[in-house]
Amino acid sequence: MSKRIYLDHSSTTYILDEVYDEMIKYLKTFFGNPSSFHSFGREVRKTVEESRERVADVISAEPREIYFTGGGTEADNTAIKGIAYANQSKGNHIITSKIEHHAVLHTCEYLEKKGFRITYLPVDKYGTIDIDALRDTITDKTILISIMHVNNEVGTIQPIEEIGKIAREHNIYFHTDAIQSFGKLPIDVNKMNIDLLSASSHKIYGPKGSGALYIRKGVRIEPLIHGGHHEMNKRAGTENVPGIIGFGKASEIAKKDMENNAYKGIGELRDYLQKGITEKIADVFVNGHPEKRIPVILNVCFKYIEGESIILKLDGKGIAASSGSACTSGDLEPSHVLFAMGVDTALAQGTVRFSLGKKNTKEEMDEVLSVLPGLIENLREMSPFSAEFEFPREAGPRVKHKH
Amino acid sequence: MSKRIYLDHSSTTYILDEVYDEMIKYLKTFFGNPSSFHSFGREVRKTVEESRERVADVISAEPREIYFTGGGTEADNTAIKGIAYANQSKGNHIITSKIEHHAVLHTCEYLEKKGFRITYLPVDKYGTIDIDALRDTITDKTILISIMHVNNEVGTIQPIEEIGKIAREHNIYFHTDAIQSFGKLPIDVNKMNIDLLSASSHKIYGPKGSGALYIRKGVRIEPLIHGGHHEMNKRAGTENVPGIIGFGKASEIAKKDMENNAYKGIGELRDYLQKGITEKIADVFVNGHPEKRIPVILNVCFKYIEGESIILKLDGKGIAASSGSACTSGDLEPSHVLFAMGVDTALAQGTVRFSLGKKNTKEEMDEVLSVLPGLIENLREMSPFSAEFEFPREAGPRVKHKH
Amino acid sequence: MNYSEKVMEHFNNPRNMGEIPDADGVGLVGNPVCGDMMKIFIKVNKDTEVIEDIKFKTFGCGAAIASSSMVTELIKDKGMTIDDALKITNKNVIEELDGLPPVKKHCSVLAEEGLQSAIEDYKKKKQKNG
Amino acid sequence: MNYSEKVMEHFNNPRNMGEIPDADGVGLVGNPVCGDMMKIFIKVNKDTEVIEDIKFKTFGCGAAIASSSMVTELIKDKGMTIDDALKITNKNVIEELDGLPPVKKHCSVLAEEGLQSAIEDYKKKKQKNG
Ligand SMILES: Cc1ncc(COP(=O)(O)O)c(C=O)c1O
Ligand SMILES: Cc1ncc(COP(=O)(O)O)c(C=O)c1O
Repeated sequence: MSKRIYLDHSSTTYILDEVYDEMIKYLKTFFGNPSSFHSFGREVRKTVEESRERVADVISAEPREIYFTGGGTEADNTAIKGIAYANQSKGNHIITSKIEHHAVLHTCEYLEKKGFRITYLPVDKYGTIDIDALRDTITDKTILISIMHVNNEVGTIQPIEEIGKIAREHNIYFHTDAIQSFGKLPIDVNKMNIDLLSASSHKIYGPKGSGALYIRKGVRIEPLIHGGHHEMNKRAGTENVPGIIGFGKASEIAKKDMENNAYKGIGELRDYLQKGITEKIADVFVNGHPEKRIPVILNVCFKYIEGESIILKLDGKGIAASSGSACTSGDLEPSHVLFAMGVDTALAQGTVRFSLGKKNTKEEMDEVLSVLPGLIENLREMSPFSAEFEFPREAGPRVKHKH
Repeated sequence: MSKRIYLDHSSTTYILDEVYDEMIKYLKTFFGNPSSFHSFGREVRKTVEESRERVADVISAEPREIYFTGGGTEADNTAIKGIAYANQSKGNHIITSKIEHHAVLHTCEYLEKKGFRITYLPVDKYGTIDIDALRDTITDKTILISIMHVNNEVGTIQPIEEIGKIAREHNIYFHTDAIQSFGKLPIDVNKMNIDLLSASSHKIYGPKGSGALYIRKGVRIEPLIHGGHHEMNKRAGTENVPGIIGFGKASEIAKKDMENNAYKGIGELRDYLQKGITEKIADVFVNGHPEKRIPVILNVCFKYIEGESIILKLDGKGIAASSGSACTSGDLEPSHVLFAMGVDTALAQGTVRFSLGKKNTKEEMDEVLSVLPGLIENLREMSPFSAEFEFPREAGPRVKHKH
Repeated sequence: MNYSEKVMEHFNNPRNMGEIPDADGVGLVGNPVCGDMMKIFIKVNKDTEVIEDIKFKTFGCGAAIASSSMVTELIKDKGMTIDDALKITNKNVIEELDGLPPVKKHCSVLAEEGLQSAIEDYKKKKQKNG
Repeated sequence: MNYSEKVMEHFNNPRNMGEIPDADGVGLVGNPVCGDMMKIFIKVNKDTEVIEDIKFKTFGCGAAIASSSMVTELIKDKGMTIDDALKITNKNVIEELDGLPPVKKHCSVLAEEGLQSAIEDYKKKKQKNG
C-alpha cells in the first residue's frame, strides 16, 4: 500500500509533519482548557491566540476578526444564517450561485423554508458566474451575496474582487466560501471587500474538524451555536485546541508556500497530467476555466462510461481520485456544478476529479497516465454506448435540479 | 512545573495514553476522508463506525443512534433547537431547569426570542430539580423536557429516570445533557426513556472538539448545520476523524472503568479532601447533594473571600481548580446554579470547584490540605469581612438573574 | 460505503460481458442520465426454451456492473429456461453478491428488469415470427 | 485572560494591607454581591492635609486586590495631600499596574472610588468636629 498515489487533495489532505509536531504537544502535554484561569489554561490560551494571528495573516485580516469553528461547513452555516437572521429587518433576499458547495446551497435552501428569498446565479460553460446577472438581481431587500472563491469540483476561480466591489457599492454583505482557495491563492479581505470568509483546515494540510470564519469587525451576526463566552460570544463550545493549533501552523506554512510560488510547480504537474490524458484517450472533456482555474484541480469527463466505475478501477491500482457521478454520493443526479455549466448529464456521469497536492511527483503522473488509458478502454468495452450507439438525447425540459 | 496538581477535570481532562496512541494514527497515517470512495477513505470509515459503536455502548444505544458533533455545546444546541423547530406545529413550550449549563440555557433564551415559551424549573438547596413542579408545568403545548443528568458546578445527580418516565407518559421528548456523567455514571437510554442525550469527549480523557448526540431512532430533528450527507444527514461537515477515534477509545475505556468501579476510589479521595477542608478551615460550606452527587466534584464556598483570588493563590502553588465567581467569567453575577440553590450571593462569590480525575493521589490531596488553610487565612486577613463585620444582608428582591 | 469482495470480484472480472450479434432477445433498461444503463442479450433454444447464451453491456457504477455479471452468471451456470429465468429477482442477485450497500439496491433491480426485458423481447419476436 | 506581572506582584505582596484603628477617614465601596468590596483607611495630617498613612482591606479578585494595593502605594510613596490624592484616577492605577484585562477595568474604578470615599469621610468628620 506504500506505493499508493493520492490525487484527492481537494477532498482532504494529509497533515504535514511540522503541523503534526506542533499539534501533538497540545494533545499530550498542554491539555488545559483555554478558558481556564490557571496555568494549565493560560499556557494554552496563548498559543490559541497565536494561531488566530497565523490564520488572519493569510487573508490580511486582524486576529480578532477570526472566529474558530468546527470546520468549513460550520463556518458557511454560521456566516449565511448568521447574517440572514441578524438582518431580517432590513430584507430577506440573498444572492448565491448554482455552483456553490452543499454547505452553502443546503443552508440557502433551508433559509428559503424560513421565508428568505434566494437567487441562484447561473454560470457560463466554464463555471464562471454571470456578473451582469448579479447586478440585475440586486434589490433593496438584498442583504447578502455569498459566492465561492474557487469551485471545489472544477476549480474555476470566481471574480470575487469585482463581486466585492458591487456588494460594497450596494451596501450588501459579501460572504465568500474560500475553502478551496484559502492558503492557495492570494486573498486580501480589505482589497476584495470581503465581509465574511470561510476557511477549513483539512484542505491545507491541517487537521480535520477545524475551520474559521472571518467576520469583518463591526459586522453583526446571530451565532449558530449558543452557550459559553468562547470566541468572543460568536461560537460557543470548548475550543478544539489541537485542531486550532494545527490549523494555525498549516496557515503559516501555506502563506510561505504562496510567497515561494509553490503552486506554480503543482500547476505544471496538473497541466502535464491534463495533456497526457487528453492526448492518450479519446472522447475526453476537461471541465472548468482554461486559465482562471486553481492549479490543483483537473476535472475530466470520460464519455460513454460512468465515474464511480473509473474511481473503483483506479482504486484497484492504488490511485485515489474522486468522482462527480451521482452513484457515489447516493443522489440520483450527478454534479449540480456540471449541470449548471450545461454539461450533458449522461456525459457528466463519467466525471473524475484529480486534485493534486504538495508531494505529488511527475513519476506519479506518469504512473496514472500509463494505467488510465487501459482502464478506460476496459470500461468502454463494457459499455453499451460508443460513437456508433450514442447517448440518447436528453428529452424535454428536466425537473427542478435538486442540489 | 512537573509537580503541578490538576483538580479541574470537570472543565477538561488530559488525554489518556491509549487514546493518544490510537488518535495519532489517524492524524498521520490514515488521513483519508471517510466519505471518500477509495481505499484512503474506506480504511477511515471503518474505524469511525467502530467509534460509533463504542460511544453507543456506554449508554446502551444502537450505533446508528449516535451522531458525532464538534463538541458538547453543539450537541446541546442540535438537540434543543432541532426538536424545537421540528415540532413547532405541535407546540412551543419547553421545560428545562435553572441550573443547566449555558449551552442549554443560552439556547433556550435564544428560542424565547423566536417565539418559544420556556419554563426554567427551580431546584432545592441541594440543586435537585423539583419533580412536582415539572409535572405541574407540563401543558399540551409542551414538546421537550431538557434536564441535565449531573450538574457541572456542584455535581448533583438529577432523577432523570423519573423525568424520563414522566416525559414518556406525556408523549414529550426528553433530552438530557449528560456531558458530566457520560462514561462516569451508568446510563441506559432505554430504561431511562431518554430520547436525546449530549456527550462530550474532552470530559472523559478524550480530545477536545469532539462530541456526540444520541437521537432515539424515529425521532426527527431539524439539523443545525446543513451541507453534505454526513452523519446520516443530521450533521453536515467533514468529520473530525482523529477526534472521533479518540472519543471512541475514551468511551471504551470509560465503560471498562465503570465496570471496574474506578469511580469508587476517586469518590473516596474526594471525600477525604472534603473532610480535610471542612475540618481544617472555618466558615466553609459544601455545595451539592450530600449523597446524590457525582464522586469527582467538590464545590466549596469559603466565606468572606472571593473565588478568583483563591484560584490565583492556588495557581501560585501549582494547584489548578476553578471558581464559580463572577469575576472569572466576565459576568457581573456569580454562578446561576448556586443562586438557584438559594446560596447567598456574597457567599457564592467565594466558591471553588475541585474536580478530581483518574490519576489524582492521596499525596496530592494532602498537598492541597497543607497549602489551602494558610492561603485562605491570608486572603481573609485582607478581607474587610469577618464574623465581626458580616456580609450585608441582600436588600429586597433582586433583578432578574441573567444566566 | 463498502462493496463486498464478491461485488469487487465480479466488477473486476465480469462474466459474460459482451454482445451477441444475432441475439434472440435484447433488453435495454435504465438511462445514462441517471447513471445506469444495461443491455442484455440472450440466445434461446427454440425447442427447450433454455437460455443457451447470455451477455451484457453496462454503463454504470461498480454495483451495476457486478449485478449484470451476476444475473447473467445465474442464468448461464444453471442452464435455465426462460420461465425459470423470469423467477429471478433482484433479491437473488443481492444475495449472491453477498449484499449491496443500501444506496445501490436499485442496480440489482435494473439487472432483474434487464433480464425480463430481454425475455419479453424474445417472446415478442417469437410471436411476430410465428 | 492574563494578569500582568505587576498585578501578580501586588496581588501576592500587597502593600499597605490592613486597618488603621483610629483612622481619620474610612471609605467603603463596592458590594460583595457583585464580587468586590474595598475598605480604605486614611490618616491625615490636620495641618498639611498630607495623607500620612493609608491602608486597605479588600474582598475581591486579583485585580481588585492589586488595584487596592497600587492606589495606596501611589499615595503613600509620594506623601500626597488630599487634594493631590483626589486627582488620582483609575487610569493611573491601570497604567501603574501595566494594564488590566478589559473585564477587570471596574476594579481600578473601585480603587479610585474607595480613595475618594475615604477622603470625603475625612472631610465630613472634619467639618462635624469643627
Ligand atoms: C467549497 C467548499 N465548501 C465547503 C466545504 C466543507 O468544508 P468542511 O469539509 O471543512 O466541512 C468544502 C469541502 O468539503 C468545500 O470544498
Ligand atoms: C453540563 C455541561 N454541558 C455542556 C458543556 C459544554 O460542552 P463542550 O465543552 O464540549 O462544548 C459542558 C462543559 O463545558 C458541561 O459541563
